[in-house]
Amino acid sequence: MTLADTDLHSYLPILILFFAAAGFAVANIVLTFLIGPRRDGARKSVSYESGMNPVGTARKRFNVRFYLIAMVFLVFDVEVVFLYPWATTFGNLDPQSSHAGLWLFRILFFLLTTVVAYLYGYRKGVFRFD
Amino acid sequence: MHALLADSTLTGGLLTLAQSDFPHALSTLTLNHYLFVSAAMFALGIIGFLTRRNLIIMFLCTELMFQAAGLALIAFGRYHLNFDGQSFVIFVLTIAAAEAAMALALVVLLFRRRESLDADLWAELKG
Amino acid sequence: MGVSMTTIMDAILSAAVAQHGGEAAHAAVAASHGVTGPLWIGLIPLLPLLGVVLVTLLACFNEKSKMPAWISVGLLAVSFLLTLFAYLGWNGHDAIHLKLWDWIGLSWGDLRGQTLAAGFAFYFDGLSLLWMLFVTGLACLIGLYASEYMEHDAGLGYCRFFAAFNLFVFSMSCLVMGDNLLMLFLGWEGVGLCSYLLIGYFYKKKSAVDAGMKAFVVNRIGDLGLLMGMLLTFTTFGTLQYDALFNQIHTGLTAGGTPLSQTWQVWAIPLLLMGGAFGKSAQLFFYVWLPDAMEGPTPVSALIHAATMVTAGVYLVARMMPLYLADPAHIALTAVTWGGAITAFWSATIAVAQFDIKRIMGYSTISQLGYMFAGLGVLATTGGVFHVFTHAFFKATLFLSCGAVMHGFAGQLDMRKLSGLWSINGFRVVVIAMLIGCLNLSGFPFTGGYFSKDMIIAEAFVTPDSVIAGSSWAGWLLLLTAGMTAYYTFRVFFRVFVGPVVYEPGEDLHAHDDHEHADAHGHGHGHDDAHDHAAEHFHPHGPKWAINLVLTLLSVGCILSAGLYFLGDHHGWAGGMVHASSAVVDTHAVEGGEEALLFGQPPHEIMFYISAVFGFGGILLAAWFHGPKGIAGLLIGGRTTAAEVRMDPIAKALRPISTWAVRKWYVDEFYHLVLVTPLKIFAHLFHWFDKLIVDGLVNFFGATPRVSSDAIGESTQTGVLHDYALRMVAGIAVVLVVVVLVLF
Amino acid sequence: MTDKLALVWPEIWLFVTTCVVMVVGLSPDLRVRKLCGWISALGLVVAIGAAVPVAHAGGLFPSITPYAKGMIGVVGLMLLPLLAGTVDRDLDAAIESGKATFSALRSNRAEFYAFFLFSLTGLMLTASADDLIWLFLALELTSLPTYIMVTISTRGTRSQEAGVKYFFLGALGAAIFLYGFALIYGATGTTDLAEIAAAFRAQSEAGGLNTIGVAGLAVALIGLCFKIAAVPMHMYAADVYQGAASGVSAMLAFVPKTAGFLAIIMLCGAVGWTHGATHDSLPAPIYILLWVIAAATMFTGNLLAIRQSSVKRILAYSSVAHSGYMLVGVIAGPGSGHGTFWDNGIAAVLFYLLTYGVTNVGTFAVLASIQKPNGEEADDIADIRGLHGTRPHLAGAMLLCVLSLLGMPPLLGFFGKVGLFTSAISAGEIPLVIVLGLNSAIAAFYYLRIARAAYLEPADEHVETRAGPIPQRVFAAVLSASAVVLLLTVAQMLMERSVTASGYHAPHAGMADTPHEALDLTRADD
Repeated sequence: MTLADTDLHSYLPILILFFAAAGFAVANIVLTFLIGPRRDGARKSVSYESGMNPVGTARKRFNVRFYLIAMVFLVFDVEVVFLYPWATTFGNLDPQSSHAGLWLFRILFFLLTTVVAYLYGYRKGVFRFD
Repeated sequence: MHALLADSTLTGGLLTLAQSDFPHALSTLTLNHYLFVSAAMFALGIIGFLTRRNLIIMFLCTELMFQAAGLALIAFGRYHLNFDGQSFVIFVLTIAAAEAAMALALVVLLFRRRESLDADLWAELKG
Repeated sequence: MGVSMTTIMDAILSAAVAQHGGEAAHAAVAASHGVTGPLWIGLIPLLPLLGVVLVTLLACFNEKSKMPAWISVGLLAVSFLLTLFAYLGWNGHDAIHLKLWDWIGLSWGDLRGQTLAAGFAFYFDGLSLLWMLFVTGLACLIGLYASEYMEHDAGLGYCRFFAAFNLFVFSMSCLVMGDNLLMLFLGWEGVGLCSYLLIGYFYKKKSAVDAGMKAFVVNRIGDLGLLMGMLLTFTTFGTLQYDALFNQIHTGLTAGGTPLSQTWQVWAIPLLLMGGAFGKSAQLFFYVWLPDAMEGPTPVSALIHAATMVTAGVYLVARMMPLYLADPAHIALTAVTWGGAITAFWSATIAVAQFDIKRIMGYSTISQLGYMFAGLGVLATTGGVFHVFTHAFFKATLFLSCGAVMHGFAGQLDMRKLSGLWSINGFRVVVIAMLIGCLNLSGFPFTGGYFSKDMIIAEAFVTPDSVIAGSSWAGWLLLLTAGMTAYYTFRVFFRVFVGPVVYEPGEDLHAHDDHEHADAHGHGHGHDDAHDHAAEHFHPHGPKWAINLVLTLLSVGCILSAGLYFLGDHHGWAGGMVHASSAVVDTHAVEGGEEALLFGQPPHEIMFYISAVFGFGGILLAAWFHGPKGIAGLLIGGRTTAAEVRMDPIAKALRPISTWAVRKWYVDEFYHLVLVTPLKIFAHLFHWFDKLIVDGLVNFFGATPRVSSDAIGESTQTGVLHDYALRMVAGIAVVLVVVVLVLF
Repeated sequence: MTDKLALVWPEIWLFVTTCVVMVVGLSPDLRVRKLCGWISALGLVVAIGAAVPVAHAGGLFPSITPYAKGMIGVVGLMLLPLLAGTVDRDLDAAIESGKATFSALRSNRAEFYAFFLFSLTGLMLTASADDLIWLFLALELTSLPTYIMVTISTRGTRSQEAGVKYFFLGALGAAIFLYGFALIYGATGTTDLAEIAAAFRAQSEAGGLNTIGVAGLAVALIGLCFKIAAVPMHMYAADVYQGAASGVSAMLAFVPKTAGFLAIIMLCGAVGWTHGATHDSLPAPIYILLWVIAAATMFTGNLLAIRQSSVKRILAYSSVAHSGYMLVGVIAGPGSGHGTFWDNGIAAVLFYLLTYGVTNVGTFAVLASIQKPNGEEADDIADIRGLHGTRPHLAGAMLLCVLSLLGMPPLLGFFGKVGLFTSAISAGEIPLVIVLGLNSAIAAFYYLRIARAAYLEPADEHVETRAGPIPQRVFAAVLSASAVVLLLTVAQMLMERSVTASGYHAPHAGMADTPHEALDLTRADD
């Protein structure tokens, strides 16, 4: 397969999509610049207009526990990726067949590993904020 | 099943994704297009990895490479009309998530030590 | 009890045979007869190996207790019991085979002799059973002895000792139980290694390290003979497995079909094997390493350098007896006979003049090993093997008694500085054990040593000179040696163990915690001063229960070993064992029914009296020259101090000879001059050659890699992550380009 | 599908052990926490026991699992004592002296052992892989834990540097072989290795291999070079080995390498040694690729090792070189199939992996057993000068291991190397054999340098080393050195086992005609 063989026409939709996306972005900026009102002032220049005044640097360190929570979240997040295909196919199984039990057992084993992860997180103190 | 494979069209000319009910405008998109995008993503990932010094960006670049492979897998799966490619991608995503968790942990650790995310500050071991 | 045990063992054995029916049938093809043994036989060597692992484990965890000793003794005891079971379950004539796994299988063709195969397999016939019985039994007892003897080294040294000790038993078991020459060689090298390690046990003492090195080097020379013998055996007979080998020899043809008697291998192989055997058993030129080996801890001297390892050479010759008999001219057997007889006499002359009691025992070991070889040489395999067995017991007893003395007197071994142990508290058991050992060694009537030695000497007179050249002369030499043996043995006994109480502590190799010893160290070794000082402060400590128990058991073993002579119908128990092994010799066939007579009598009958006369003579001489005044000296001795004896004036009168004897006939110095000095000169020459030419070449060729190494290393391994990534990607590109370039 | 479960019992046992260790290691009671090592050992023993009876699995190498998993378990057991005390020493000491209280967040023991077991689980899974997805997951499960183990193995910045290099370059490598896998899947339409093999066979019989398939194989093999530290993906090796604690370095030299070689063997098996003029080698592009990589790896590894002063770096580069040696066996392939060890390159590689794994533990364990005054493990060659005088058993262990790595007869490593030589000769790879021989000679430079430092050179006055506080590591060193000698007694058996393990179930084109089992959930039960 060489590039010469490829029909570049077929890339046209991508190109159109690309231009459309870029054009949309550019058009918006240009339009704002053209027709948007411009009123400068002290209140206008704060980060969150009519919001809370940010104090201190935005590069403030977060407690590392946020990170741990994020990790735990990731575990459950990824788990769903596997649960979803399982759930969509499980309904199609003949409930009488031995496959059904096996499939149920497998997902339970899989969930059990998540429980171990949870147990580990608990022992590690991830869920304690103090 | 492997009729498509048996003729060597894969290496040859233009391939149409074997699905008739795609919207018309997209149905001319062939496997080649997907592979091209995937290869481009992979190349961009490598280039980004080589040129950026920020650890997080570098990690994102490896993710880009992973997803490039994922895209190729999906396209191939569509082409071959089986689920292997798709299921592979789910697992790739899992691995990518695990790597992300580790990368973040590593980045936090390294940042604490050096107050910087510059990968090239770590060059004590050499020779 | 014994009967029922035998029945049980038979049941187990037959079950095992049934289980391994296929293998048994297979074995039957290779061997004319034989049974497949039960798997637990494999435990006999593997248990000591387990001991090595466990003791090493303890060493790694810095164990300070006596645990290594108890583990070793326990495992060795189980090993011994298993051997005993194997013996009781043995049918008395067929060899037991047990193949654990294929060990070596090299094949370079489909023809016979192009496959070198050896199993990790065991072969139990009378010979190996007899050997294993005393190897495991003595190892267990001596391990128990060492648990007390080595206690001052508790900790790493203790572990090191017992690890090597167990490894030795494992290697020795492989040597003896192996069913092919490769297994024997494995064990052979293994025991050599352990011997080296244990001689150099006190590695901070230079003489000990040197002694270890000497043993190692001398043994390697012998091993060369063994290795060449094995190679020749393989090329000649196409196999190294005992049964197959003996069957091949039995046909009288080589693997290629040539009649054996017409080949040169028929005498070369036994001679080469003899070289190996003489190296390991310290015969002839090779004996020099054994006396120095006494630098090792005494339990080691007792087990390795007296009872078991040094008899490996005897085992090799006995095992390979069919090979020796295959030579119609009996060249190798004659060499074995004379090598043994001359060594027996030679080392006895040295032993007569030594003052270090452990060294005397060392020389007596060499001398007794000479008897064993002479016995094998003159076709008295039963006598030779029986002597191995009795010698194992009495020599272990003697060494362990010496060890107890050494242990009690801070390393003192000089007979001029020790006297009258009988009267020192706590040494009674030692003295009695020593007496029993001495009686055995000197061939006192109705001891085990007496019977076994007589069988050898008598057979030397029986075997006609036409079969073994000078056989009867060797017999006379051995008789004379028997007298000398009795003399030097009782010289030790009369000087050290009875008489007036005099003692002086030794240099105390093994750091006792008694403070007196430290004081004794502080003083110079000025004789009188040290003596007075030591006499004031030094208190010899008698052995505790472990040593006493072992000495008692061994003494009983010595006494009982005499009884074995009356068991069975083939000249005693040992004869029965030999009869059921490859060592059996059909003397009538070899000697052609011709039996020489001694003083017109059958030698086997008259020898009892003759050797008794020589033995008594030796003892009486020792009593006269060295015995103390009083009852213990049978009223003929005149010694009143430790150092002065009636022998002194005679020794003075014969000064040149006695000095030469004391200096061991200057053999070490001779070797140094003839062998070591030229080697050193050669080494110096080689050193310069090496420095000027080889180094130059090496530098030249070495520079190339080094320069390229620096070039690659400095340019690529910069330590920067991005450089690495870039180079990896670039490397991939280069590799792919190369692939494409090569393809098109 | 259920039968596949039976094949992975060792992995399941290891996984269960891992879960237990993960929880037990977080106990506030030090005595309970210290059980981690013993539980891990128990789990490994059970896993070995479960691995050995599994005689036949499907796939291209149906009998590889008992040997491979047994080997992995045994080397894992040897690595365990070496890894003892790597993490949490300071914390435990502080707790015992009352300076600190136990905090689960600060303790790393549970994770460390769990990651070790996870990695071994992944390695065993690699051995039983019969599918690209499985292979990918197993390889990642092997590698991911090692990234963290490297990073937390010491408290200094060096191990963190090693961790960052290892992780990022590792992610790069993983992405590359994943892309290769995707291409292979694209070219064959299946992820099942046996079916891939059949498809390749059909392609080659129909006129030639699919270009994308060959490209995919090449990319995947290059990516896997990272796992085995082969040129050009070797750049990280020395830095990472030096930065990590010795125990972890020893693990890195065995675990990812074994995983990589198992994967490489499987991929090569998928395309088959049935190409070329005489139908007995790999397809030309793959053959040339591996040839170039093997030769370059041997030279690079050995040459770079010469100039090092750090023993760890020497060992790292030697590990690179060993990968090159083993690639020779892969190129040689399983040979004519007469069933002898001496012309079977795959058996040689499998046996070599065992000898290398066993020996390698010893060298690193010696380093781990020696402590410098600042508490660090020995690293520089000056640290082991005169070792013979101060710690003779460690010096002896080092000598035996180094000589075995060098391939000195009659030690274990010799037989490993002989297998590679003879299989390459019988495959007709004479130039590679010459390269191999040349490199074995170059290797003598640095191996003997280590031996000489330990035995012949006096200890440096200013370098003071003392016994490390962890006797288990000494045990690992002695164990490894004894294994180098004692395994000789069973070498023949191991060689035969490796021949059995390398039993290659050559693909035949007919397999491609069997319908690919789609996920048909509505199918009636049968």
